[in-house]
Amino acid sequence: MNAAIPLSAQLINLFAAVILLLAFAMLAQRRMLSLVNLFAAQGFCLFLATLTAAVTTGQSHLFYSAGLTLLLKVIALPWILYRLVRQLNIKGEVEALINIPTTMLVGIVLVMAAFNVALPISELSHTITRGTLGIALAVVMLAFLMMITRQKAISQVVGFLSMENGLFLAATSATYGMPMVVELGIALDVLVGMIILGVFFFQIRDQFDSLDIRHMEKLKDN
Amino acid sequence: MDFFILMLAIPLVSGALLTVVGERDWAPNLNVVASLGTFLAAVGLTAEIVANGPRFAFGEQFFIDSLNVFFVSLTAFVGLTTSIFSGPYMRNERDRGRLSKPRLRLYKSMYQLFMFTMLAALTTNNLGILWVAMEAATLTTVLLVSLYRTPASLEAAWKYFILCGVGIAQALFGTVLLYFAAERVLGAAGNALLWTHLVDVKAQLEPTIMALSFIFLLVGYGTKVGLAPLHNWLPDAHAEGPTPVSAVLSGLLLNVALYAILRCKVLADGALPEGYAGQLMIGFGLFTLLVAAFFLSRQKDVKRMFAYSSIEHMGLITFAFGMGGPIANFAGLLHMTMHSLTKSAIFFAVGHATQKTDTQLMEQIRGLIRINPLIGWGLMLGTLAILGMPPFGVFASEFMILTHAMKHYPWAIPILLLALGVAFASIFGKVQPMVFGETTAKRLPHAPAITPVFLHLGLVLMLGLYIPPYLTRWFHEAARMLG
Amino acid sequence: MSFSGALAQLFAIALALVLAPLLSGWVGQCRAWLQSRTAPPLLLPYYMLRKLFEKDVVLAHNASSLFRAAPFVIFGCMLLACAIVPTLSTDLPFAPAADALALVGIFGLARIFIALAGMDVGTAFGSLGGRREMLVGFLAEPALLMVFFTLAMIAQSTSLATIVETLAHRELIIYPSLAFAGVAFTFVSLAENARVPVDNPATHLELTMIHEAMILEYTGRHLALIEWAASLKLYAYSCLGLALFFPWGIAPGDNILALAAAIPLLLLKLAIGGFLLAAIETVNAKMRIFRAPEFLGTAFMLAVLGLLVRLLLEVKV
Amino acid sequence: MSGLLTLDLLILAACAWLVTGLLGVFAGRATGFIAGLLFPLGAVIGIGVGLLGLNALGAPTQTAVLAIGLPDLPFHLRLDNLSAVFTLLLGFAGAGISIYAAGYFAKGDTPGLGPLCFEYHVFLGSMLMVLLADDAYAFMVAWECMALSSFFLVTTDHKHEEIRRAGFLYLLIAHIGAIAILLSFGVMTGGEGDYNFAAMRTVELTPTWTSAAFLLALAGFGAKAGLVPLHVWLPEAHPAAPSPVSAMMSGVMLKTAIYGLLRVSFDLLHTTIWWWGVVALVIGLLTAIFGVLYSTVQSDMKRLLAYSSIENIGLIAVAIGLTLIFHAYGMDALAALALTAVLYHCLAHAGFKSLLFLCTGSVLHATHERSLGKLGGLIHPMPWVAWLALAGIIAGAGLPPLSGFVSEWLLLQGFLFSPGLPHPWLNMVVPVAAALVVLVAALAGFAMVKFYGIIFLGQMREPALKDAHDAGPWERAGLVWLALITVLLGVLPSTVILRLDAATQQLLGAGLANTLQQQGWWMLAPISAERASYEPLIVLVSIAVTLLASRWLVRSLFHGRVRRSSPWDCGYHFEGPRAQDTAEGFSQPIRRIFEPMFRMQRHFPAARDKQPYYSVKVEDHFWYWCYLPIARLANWISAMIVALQGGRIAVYLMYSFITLLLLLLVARP
Repeated sequence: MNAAIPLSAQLINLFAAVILLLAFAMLAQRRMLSLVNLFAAQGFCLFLATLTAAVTTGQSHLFYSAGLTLLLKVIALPWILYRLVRQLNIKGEVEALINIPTTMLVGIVLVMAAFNVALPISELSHTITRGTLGIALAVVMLAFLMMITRQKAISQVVGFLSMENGLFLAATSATYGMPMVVELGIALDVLVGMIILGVFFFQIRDQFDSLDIRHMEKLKDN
Repeated sequence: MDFFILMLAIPLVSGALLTVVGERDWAPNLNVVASLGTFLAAVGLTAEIVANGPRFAFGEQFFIDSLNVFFVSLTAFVGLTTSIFSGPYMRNERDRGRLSKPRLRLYKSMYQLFMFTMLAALTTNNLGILWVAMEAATLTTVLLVSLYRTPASLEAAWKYFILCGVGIAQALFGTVLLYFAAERVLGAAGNALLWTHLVDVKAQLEPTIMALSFIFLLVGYGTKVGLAPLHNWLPDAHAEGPTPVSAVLSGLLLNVALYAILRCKVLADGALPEGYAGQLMIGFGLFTLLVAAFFLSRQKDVKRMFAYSSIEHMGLITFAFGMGGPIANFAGLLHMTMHSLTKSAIFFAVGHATQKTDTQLMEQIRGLIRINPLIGWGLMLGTLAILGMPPFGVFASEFMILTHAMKHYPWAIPILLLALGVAFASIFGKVQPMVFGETTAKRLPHAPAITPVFLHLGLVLMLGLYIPPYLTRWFHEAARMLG
Repeated sequence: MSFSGALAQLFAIALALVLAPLLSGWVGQCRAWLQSRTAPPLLLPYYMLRKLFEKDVVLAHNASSLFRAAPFVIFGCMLLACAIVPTLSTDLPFAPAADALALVGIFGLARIFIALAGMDVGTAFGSLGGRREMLVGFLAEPALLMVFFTLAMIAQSTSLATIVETLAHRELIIYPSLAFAGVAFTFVSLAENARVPVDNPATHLELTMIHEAMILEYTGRHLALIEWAASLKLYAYSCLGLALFFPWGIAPGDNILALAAAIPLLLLKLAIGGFLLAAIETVNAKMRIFRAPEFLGTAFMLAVLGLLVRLLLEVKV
Repeated sequence: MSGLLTLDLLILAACAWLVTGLLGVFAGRATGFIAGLLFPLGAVIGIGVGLLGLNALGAPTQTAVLAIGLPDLPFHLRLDNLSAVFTLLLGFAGAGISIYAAGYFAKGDTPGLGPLCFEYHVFLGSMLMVLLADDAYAFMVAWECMALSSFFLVTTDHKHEEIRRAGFLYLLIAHIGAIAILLSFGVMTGGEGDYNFAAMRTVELTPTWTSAAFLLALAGFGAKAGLVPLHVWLPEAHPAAPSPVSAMMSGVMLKTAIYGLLRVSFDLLHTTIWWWGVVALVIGLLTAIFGVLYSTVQSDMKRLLAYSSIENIGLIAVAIGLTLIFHAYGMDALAALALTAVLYHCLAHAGFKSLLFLCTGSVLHATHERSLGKLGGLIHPMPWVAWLALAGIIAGAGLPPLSGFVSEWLLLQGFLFSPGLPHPWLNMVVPVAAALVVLVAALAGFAMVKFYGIIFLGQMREPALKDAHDAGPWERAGLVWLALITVLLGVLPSTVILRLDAATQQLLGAGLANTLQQQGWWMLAPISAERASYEPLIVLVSIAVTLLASRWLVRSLFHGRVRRSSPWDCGYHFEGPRAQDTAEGFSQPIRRIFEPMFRMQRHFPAARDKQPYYSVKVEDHFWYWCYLPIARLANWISAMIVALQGGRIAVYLMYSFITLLLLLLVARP
């Protein structure tokens, strides 16, 4: 590693670390509303990281990207989620399939694995944010883990969105963002997907009287 | 007017239009007309490409060459026949009270949008847009799968959404890594995700990154293809959605996802050591084939069974492309074509059969040949075709795949043999009593659309015995492009 | 085809027709002597044949055309067999018509017809006989063929004439394989000719009969032909055994003198053979039908042993 | 032939068959048209095909390329002497069966005659294409078309569950066999995907690969031919099909598998390894013994014949094995002898087995009964069928002077020379195999006597049999045609073998013609007259002459009086038809002697049973030893694998996750 890391890089690394921390927090969090809050916070950190990168490099599309992140991940999606949680009246505990300490342990192993996988690549990166690629991968993995361990449909969705955050972080950290047209497309997809999911939740609750995915284990072959 | 723009515009516009007027009595006809228009535009585009060679559109964002124009025309064709089939099918569903008018509207508009996303995914030159289109295709089909709003269909749609969403997120990570690798060579300009540019510099791409990227892309798009053990969404979605949707999912969406993998494989092959990507695909292909074959023997639901059959064939095709080389690639492309045509024909026949008997459980479907000989024969011949019986075309490709594998990958032969044998026994053993024997079924108010079934089977039969030279040239060129 | 060949052939056929019943009569006489009974006349079979020919045919209502045709076919087969076996001379015009394998086939053809005829009327005994006859047949045929194989390997030929010629006019070499083959052949002959211990030609005891069960419904000329055919079969087998294992004296070719000398020698050999047959039948008891496989299995084993001995000891590799 | 080659005419004939079939589809329910016109038309084409095959024997090889097929691989066709032999067989046997079918289907009790006519003629056409194909793809397409069309023919009467099951089993094994054949071609493929046979002939392979190709071909073609242990479909499918179809399958289709095996072993693979012959010999022997034993214990007349077909295929495989052994040691004159036996037995079996199956068809039509236990005495109402069937069973039992004996005789002659083999133990063991061949032949006699005696002779076991009627004119014509083939093949072996010589010359470079030409046409002496000879015509004529002469003599010297009365039956009170042997009773000695070979379930009546009954059910060991364990294993594996789809989305996600992790951590380059 370089002896003198520029401030901006330090900042980005810091935000990335916070994102990772938040990912862990989400993994451990039992309450639905707090989960949404944490998700919003993660989005905000992502926004800050992107913004820092944009300011540092002066690339215009990174500003757009940061704006998009702010709009979508910090404002729109959490808002939709809040409304859903309220309207669907999902209270209290989020039950995990595996108990939380175990999940955390697995999470730590995953982070190590992710760093290990990303290490040879990070060394090839010439951007100031290369170290964060490993963190991004770790965030993706942790979100994946969260989706596996959670039982409520809505927390799975939050996991899914958190995974998107990880991906955005990867895009930003490794390459200073994807081409604009792609980023717009991705954002649109995520938004539409979220809306569809919202509709879905209501239908699921109508049919199953619950958003617990344990009710959705009827289709099987054995 | 430009055929390409026309081809993309028709489904987009008609999709929007059908959102408004989709419940009218003539809406199915509009659906067919739009699909016909798309198909004609695709034919025009194909003729243009065959005559003039590859071309770009919208700057360099879209690129049509002999590889994807072949998928485009196939997609448009199956889209057309499926829309023909879905007319009477959906009327029957409405009369049976399974679908309300808004749902019919939703169905038709989503159908057209789905066609649009697939055509966009096939023609785009930008791997990012490819990802976006694939995700959009997932979203539209999620709505189609959950059309009946029954608990089962919601469950299937939910699983489909989550699994494919996660899968496709991994593909996005792969795309990011690919961009990362490309940017080092092509610079940060917007063309670092353009396939045409990437393919020029594929040998210079950093192998470490490309390996990671290909793994993510393979797992990501592979989920969509239905490679085991990522396939779990597929049988549920096929079984619970309306049958026309099953037909296009099996016949088209899987192809498009595989197409995405193929495009990425070309890049990975350039950057990575000899055969690495191929070996991954061979591994996935064989595993998928084997797993799907054994799944087949336990099925009770007819659509579910044919969904597993699709998985099996995707495994075989992946295996073929994994082997690589002109013969195997050719065989893979041919098999994709044959599988699309045959499997959609089967779903058409199955759709009518399930409507007539009012069940999807195979043990309750008996004597189709007495209910309606054409449906019965259609299902029987389609099944035999999909099982690789000559003179149908599926056999032609299986012939090439197997003989090629015997020569170059003899260790894979026992697996192939086992899987094909088990699949044959499972599927045929279940279809035969459905088609033959005695029955207790009733007549339906709307006469089934049998034409698409026999149109597809006729094509498959013809391609088994005679592949026109221009088609051959085209296949060869596409196979050569895949390396 | 030489003149003497044709002559020998005609003579052989005539001799067979005449001698066959005599041989049966002779065996019957010897048996009676050995069993301390008063012997029937030597010519009894001829009287029987004449009596039967003169009697009316009484057909069962259910008898079919096959039933009526079978005796003639069987008679034809047996006569052909007698014409093929080199009794007096090896230069027979009929000899090339069938070699040892085809001879087995001709016996098989007769067997099928008699078994079918037995089943034709549809009585309990008829089908019982047919089934048992086929049982004996499928056990005996492989053994017989193995015997022929051993001999054929010695002579490098399956043609009976060549085999006999080789065996009769060779230097005296002791072939151990021949001993095995000879014993096997004897076993097979006993079974094939419905003799004790496999069958008893003189009984109509329901549970034991084979040959007689099949021909129960035959009367008159049909029965006569069948009886005649049976004695022809015995004659053919006897001559075959004599020709293969005691071939001395059979005329080598177109030699009328030798032919003339062969006749008394043949008579002598037949007389001794018939006596031995009677002796065997006297000292043995009829065995249960399901011991027959063991009996014939032994014959088969002996024949195979003969073959192996031939291959192991006598062939120079 | 000036303008058109024989091959072109044969292609036209195949097309003509196809068109005939299509006409049948469009004719739909017009039974009279289909049965009275289309089937006879098919028969005429069949005779044409047979004549063309005859004409092509000894003629130079002809090739053609069609405009259809795979890209870069249009259908290559080739007519050489080997295909000509089987073309001949197909044409002549097919013609007889078609003539018969014209009468058989005219009665209009067959469901779906239109499709049946189509399938039947496609079946014929595809068999012809199998014989003519000269590249792997064309061969496989024709091969599977044959399997498919015959499958539909087998399931003509698909109302019955067991018929559907039979069809399923048939198609399954046929398909697996086809894959094996395909893989065999895959091994032989030259270079980069050169699938035509001409290229395969020139490919040099290592011994391992050559053997792999041979074994795959043996398995593949064996599955079609019915070699143990892949025979299980045969006794199910043949009885299920309408009789003309059973005849076609047994008489002709099984021979295409023999053709394929010969094509691969002697033509495409230009080297031969001696142990291939041993493998074929041993499998052939097992098949023959198994087939004949099971054939003797059957109670269903068509199953009996089906097992008998297995036996005959076993004998043919034995002969092929012998040919391979001789050929591998360069003893080509003897190899030619054994190969002649193969070809001859194919022809002979085609004739007599078709004849017998058609006879069962007539019996079935007349009585609606397949079970031997309910037949009997049919020679009275059905003299034509009965007498023609007699020719069939004599040939089937391998007895002179009919066709079956000639090939058996040739085969045994071949065995007789096996001690000359330059291999220490082969030359001892192989002759012993000859004894087993004879055992098989003798047991075949048992089976044939049972078949004939129980169906046609004795008293009628059911009163309804009195109303049975004899075969109609079309059926009779077909039966007479096939019986004629059987007799001619039986009495004119030398003439036929001189024709077949071209094929053995082509495959082995040796033949029997030179020796045969030195002798009279009536005489068959493959090596020399001193060594072995057989003159069936003399046998036939002398038996016939004796028969007529003795009849004439007896009648002129004595009298021809006949009285009718009740049977004597050893003085017992005459019992009814139930006193006769049943089908099961007749084969009791076999069951007893060969008890370990059968899987039997018997029920014996107890002393106090109110309604005592005896039953015996004989089943195939192979089901329990080979097939059921495989089925159970597959079931078990699928039960394991199905657990993958447990319904829980979290688990599904975990699969995806683990796959990804594994690939990332383990599978990186």
